[in-house]
Amino acid sequence: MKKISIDPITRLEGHGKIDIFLDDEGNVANAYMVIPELRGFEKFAEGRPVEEMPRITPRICGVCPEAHHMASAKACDAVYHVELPPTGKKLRELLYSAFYVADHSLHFYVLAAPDFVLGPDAPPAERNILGIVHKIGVELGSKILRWHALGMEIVGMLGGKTIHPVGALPGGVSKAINEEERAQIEEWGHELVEFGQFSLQLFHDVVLENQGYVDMILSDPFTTPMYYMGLVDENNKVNFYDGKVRVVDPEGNEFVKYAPDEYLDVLSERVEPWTYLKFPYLKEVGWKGLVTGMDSGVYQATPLSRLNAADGMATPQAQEAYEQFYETLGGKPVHNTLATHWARLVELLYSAERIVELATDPQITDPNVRTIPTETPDEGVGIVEAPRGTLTHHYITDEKGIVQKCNLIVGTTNNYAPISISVKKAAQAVIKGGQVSEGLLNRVEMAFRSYDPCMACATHTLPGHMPLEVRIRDAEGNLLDVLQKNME
Amino acid sequence: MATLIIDGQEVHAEEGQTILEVARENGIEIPTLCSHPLLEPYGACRLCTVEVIRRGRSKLQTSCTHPAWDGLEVKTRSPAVIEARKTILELMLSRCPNVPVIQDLAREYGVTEPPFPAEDPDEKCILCGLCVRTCHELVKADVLHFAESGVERKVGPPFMEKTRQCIGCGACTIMCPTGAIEILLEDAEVYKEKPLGPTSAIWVPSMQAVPRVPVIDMDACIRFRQNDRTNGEIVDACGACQMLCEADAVNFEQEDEIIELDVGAIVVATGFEMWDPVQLSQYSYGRSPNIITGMEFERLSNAGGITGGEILTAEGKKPERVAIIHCVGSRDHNAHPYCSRICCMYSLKQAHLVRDKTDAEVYEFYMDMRTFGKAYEEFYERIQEEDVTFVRGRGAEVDVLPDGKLRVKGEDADLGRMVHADVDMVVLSTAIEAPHDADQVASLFGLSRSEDGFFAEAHPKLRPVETNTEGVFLAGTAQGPKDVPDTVGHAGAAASMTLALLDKGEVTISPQVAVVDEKLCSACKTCISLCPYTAISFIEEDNVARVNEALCKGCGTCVAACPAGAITARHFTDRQILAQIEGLFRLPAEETEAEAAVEVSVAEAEGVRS
Amino acid sequence: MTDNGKLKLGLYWAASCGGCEIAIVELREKILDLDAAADILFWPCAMDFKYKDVEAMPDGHMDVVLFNGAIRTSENEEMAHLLRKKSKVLVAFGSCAHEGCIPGLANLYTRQAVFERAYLETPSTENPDGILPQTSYQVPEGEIEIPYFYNTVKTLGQVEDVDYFVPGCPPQAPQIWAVVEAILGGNLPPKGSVVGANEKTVCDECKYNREEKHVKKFYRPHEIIPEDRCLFDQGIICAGPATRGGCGALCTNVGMPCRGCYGPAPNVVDQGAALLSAVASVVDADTEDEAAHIVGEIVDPVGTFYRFGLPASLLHRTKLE
Amino acid sequence: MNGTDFEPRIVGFLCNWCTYSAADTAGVSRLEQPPNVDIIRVMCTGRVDPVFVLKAFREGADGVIVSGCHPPGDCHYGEGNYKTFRRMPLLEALLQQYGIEEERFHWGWISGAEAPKWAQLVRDFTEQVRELGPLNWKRELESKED
Repeated sequence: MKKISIDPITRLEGHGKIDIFLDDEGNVANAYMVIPELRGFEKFAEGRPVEEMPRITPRICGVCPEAHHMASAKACDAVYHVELPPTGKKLRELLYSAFYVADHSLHFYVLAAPDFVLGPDAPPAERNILGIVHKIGVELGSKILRWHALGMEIVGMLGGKTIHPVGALPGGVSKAINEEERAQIEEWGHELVEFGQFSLQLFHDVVLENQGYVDMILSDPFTTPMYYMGLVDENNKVNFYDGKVRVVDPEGNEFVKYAPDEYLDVLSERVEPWTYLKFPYLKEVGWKGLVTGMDSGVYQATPLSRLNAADGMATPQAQEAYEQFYETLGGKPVHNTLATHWARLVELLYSAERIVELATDPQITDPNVRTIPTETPDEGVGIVEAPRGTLTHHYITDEKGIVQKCNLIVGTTNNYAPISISVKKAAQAVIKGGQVSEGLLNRVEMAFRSYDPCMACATHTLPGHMPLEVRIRDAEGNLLDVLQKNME
Repeated sequence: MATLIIDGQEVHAEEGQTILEVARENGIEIPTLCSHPLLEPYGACRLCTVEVIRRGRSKLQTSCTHPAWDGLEVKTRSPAVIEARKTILELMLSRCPNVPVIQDLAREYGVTEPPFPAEDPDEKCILCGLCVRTCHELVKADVLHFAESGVERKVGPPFMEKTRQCIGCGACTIMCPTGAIEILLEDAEVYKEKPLGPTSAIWVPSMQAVPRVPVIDMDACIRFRQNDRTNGEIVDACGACQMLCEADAVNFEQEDEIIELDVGAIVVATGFEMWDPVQLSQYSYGRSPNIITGMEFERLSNAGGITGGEILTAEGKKPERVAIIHCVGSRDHNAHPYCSRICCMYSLKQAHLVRDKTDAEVYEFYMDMRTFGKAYEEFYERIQEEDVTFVRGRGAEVDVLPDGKLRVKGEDADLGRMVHADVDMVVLSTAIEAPHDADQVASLFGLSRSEDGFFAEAHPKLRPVETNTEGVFLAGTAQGPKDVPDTVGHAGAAASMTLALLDKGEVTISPQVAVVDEKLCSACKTCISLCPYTAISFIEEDNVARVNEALCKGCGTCVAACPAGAITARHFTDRQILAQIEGLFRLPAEETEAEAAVEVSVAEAEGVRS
Repeated sequence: MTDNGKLKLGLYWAASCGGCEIAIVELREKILDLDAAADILFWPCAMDFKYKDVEAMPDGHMDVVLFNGAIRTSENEEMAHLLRKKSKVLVAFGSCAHEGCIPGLANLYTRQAVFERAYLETPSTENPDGILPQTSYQVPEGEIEIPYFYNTVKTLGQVEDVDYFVPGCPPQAPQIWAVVEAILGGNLPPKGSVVGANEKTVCDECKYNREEKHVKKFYRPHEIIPEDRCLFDQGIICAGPATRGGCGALCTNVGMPCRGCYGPAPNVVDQGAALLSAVASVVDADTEDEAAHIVGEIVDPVGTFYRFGLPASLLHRTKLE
Repeated sequence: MNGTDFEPRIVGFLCNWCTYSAADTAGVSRLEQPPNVDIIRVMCTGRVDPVFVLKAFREGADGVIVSGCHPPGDCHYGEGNYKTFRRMPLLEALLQQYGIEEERFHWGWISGAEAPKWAQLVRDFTEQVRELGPLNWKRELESKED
């Protein structure tokens, strides 16, 4: 029996390692995606004033702090039973849409694109955002950086800080916007719509035009049917900020649709001794281990699953892209993991369009953006759709609004099981007879990179690292060979 | 200026003077009952009748009403005059046979028996109307009037009934020549004479005081009472004292006033208060007028007191036995634990006074005789020789016996048994204590007070007149019980400290002040409102807070509050204090004997000061 | 410097949320200048370099390592020691490495309490057998190790010798760039200094007008809609006065009180104590009862005054039994 | 370590004008008091920055005393002690959240005239802390932090 550790898994926000065990023939016996940390936000949230949670929980993840900020603020609204002024709600969604543009572009260009633009086998030293810039040229590169920046600018304008914003609190937001700011946002919004289209075009040119990639996307190792989760509005269109959570089964039929405060009826989490991260699953279907399909409660919550779980997009251009997406990949639901990148870009376009919609809403400059809570606080659940999956915050407070209990089911956590499964499939596909190469291992990484897993989020952990090496041992555990991941 | 002749003597008169006035000025006696210098002449009693000769024609006239014209000749004792007065007195005596004044006068004029039988032998009023004029002109109460006419004529309030108009000032009783009016002490607010207190509305609190200035008791004074009663309608009632004062020193407008002074130093000499012996019921103070405090005894034996310095009991008799009890309220854990330091000596002096002014036996109940001052012990010995009986032991209790005598009980430590003495007068040598409002004075001047309640000096041995507040000094009993010599010495010291301070013309401030590091001050303005001395001001142009070192007293409150760590307390910096704490724990834990610990904290503290 | 004269730079995250990494991305177009000026030898978040490469480096090989994240596990600490060895200048980058940050609030509890909450109590957890993660576990195919989870979150400075501290959660881009320029220009302050921040506090950068403070009642942020003046003056607890400036007062800019992520002012030993003292000092009460009542309304003192600095505070954590 | 052989280490922050002089008088008057309290003199309790108290506990104190002049009026600086009674209750709440028993922290007023009261406080507080046993923050941190 041999063990391979891929660690650190790079270009993922947060931290994980993969232990691959080879049998005597050198084929993959099993692969474990190990999350080596935990932070215990759920514990130290206890005793904190609940209105501070929107400022505390973003530190779960600096990549998607806005998601935690919003989920937390919504949970606070529920705790205080307070109704937001319409403009307060719209400003939150505006901030959130801007964040989506920034975050999706970040993931696509900084984390995912190197695998496609530069190729999985490109030298590691170049396989990064800077490499991309070098390849596509500084001018275009800085243009992309600017687009990403615009999203962040809007977040900063509304939330104070671009990373870990502070503007949302129980009952609304702290700051209204004036006409000048509105106009600025609208202008940028149009630019970002253009960016969305550009990115889809880029994906089309670089990936879909490249048969090798298309084959890889459609290949079996990267195809895993399972349950799909996503937040939808009253018309079952994709929504990130508000609505109900919809789950469809591997055949695409609605399995359940639940309101935030019903999440405990639908979800359970599984603890394994070899990792700090828990595995959520659909209670009703049950935990059958790390397997997928109709009978396994394993589901995913990703851009792909959101598209699968919805009936379409709420904005025209995104709707077009949505339809083209399913045309190309042969109808709903799509099970191809790598298609998630494409789905992400469809969402990016939607978010950009949504920015323009909200920026042109006549109510958006209304100064009334906050309701002072008057009800006695007790319990509340807040759900938003984080870029990396459905995000649930659940607080129970005393009558002074001090958190007594806190439960969090965080974006990537939803995808822990699918990621593990994808990783195992990929490993089994690419590692044969103990033959391991850096390129192969990078393909294994690609299997989960498409989920854009954010382990910072997932484990509410603070990541760390172990030596990366592939240790090949015999059945007695004697070291036969040591391979470095990035061998030249 | 008129010139006239009275009884053959040439006299001069001012314009508007009456013959009576001129005669009196020149020592010529003319009897009268109804005239009073404060009131208009009225000529009611007619006793002042004289013979007035003008242009050769002679006439009998009342001298109190007749102007002293130029060229008049007046005879005050001519046969005609004597005859007239005799007749008048016969009639008076017939009306008021039992009034001493009238009896004396009548006798003088040879009238021994009233010619007519008296209708009412108790009649005293001669209807002179002096009271009516007093009530009208002076008191302005207009209570008394003449009623009826002819033989029925009489004086009294309207319908002879009680009236609220009467303020019970008693002026009429004082004026009435025949004592015909008496005041009935019902609900009228009569001015009651205090046992050892003032005897009239204007009085001299201390006859030996220099200057010996009288004061007006506004609650008793007719003028002020009328003013209050009528809400200022009658403002000029009475004023007798003013009219009579030749120095024209009486000023009814005088009032307390607040005077503001800018000073460079303050001497607090607020003195002491006598402790009230009512608080210890065993001494029965207040249950008999003959149980008095040392202070009251002083008043009693004061030449200016109501007894003119005679030592008398409330019954007005010389006491036969007097007891003096020491340490009443002093050296007593039910009152003041401290020694009042003056009682022993004044008790001895009072014993001496009693022996000197009466031949009463004196019993001194004392615990210890504290005769610490110069020549005090000698005085003590002298008193012992004046065969005063000294009982060593606290006077435990005073009982008021049914016959009004007083029984003092106490333990005689020398005999080792309880003793008692029945006496006519008990003098309680009561404690002195800090004034009741000492706390307000303390916070006003930032003084602290010692356990006994008196103000605390900066150092019990080395700085006895200074306080912890710069420029504020203590003098006398404000700092603690003292006798006169000590007080004078203490006050002298305070005065010279003050002069030393003022003379320098500048003050040395302590170096323990707060300073703002303006590089770090971020204008949060947290400190501004914290300074009790408003030493921190915010400098808008530089956008920083700044400490005025002359005003800063170095308490360090702002330092502890400054969230930016921008304020430092010189000589008490955070670094120094944190270093002290670390220093404490650098010691091996077992070495926590007092010495070690103290050494360290002292050493560290020294480090801080140097 | 490398032979091409470029600075040899390493970026690493220990126990952090990743925000500091994104903050680097927030350099935006400047990241290209950074690329031009420095060779990034190690940046797990964005680049495929491995621990092995670091281990292979000669000691002091990297000119500068920007280390973000706190020390939560044995593994974090190992990395701290390794990177100290391999770098000439080790920089504690961001609030976590600087003073422990919000995850440091875990120091209010113990490892045991955290585990029980996360793996046993939480209502969505289905764990009848009471399974807890093991640092070493035998799966059928072999052994899997995960790092040891400490009782206490520590700062980088508490486990390694640190040259410079860059505060902020996260450090703001202009400040990061200022630090980078300082590094490139080689004009760095004395060792142990805080860089990329101001001497003055947040108030100095805050847009609001401040007056003398007399607070009769403290409000929690959601309880009132503040007027357009100093929030602290209005009774909303704001850490601005006790917090190093440099962030640009971004939170108060949108009407939310500062929570202190830039850490204590230069001369302040303990940020929480300084803030507590200031807050209590301006209470407008002249009797003990009134004062006790007013400050009694303040909930969660530790969580409020040490929101970002509990591990770096004098006491580090709550009492351990 | 049990009550008998455990000698508490207590740090007292005393105001110069009231409690420090009371402690001075207590010493001069030879009033009986255990040697467990180490005194640090400050001009006014208003100078007592909460950080001093935290530092004392951090360095190993088993108990801390802050004592000054009686409010109102006694304070040499008028209202220095007002700041103390505004700060200390909040500090008390903080310490309790840290898990430091309230019996380990005493703050109050002893005037210069109350030397016996000081001696009594030292006796009582020392016993009270002895009952609780050692706190010894520094050692606990080093030994149990991991």
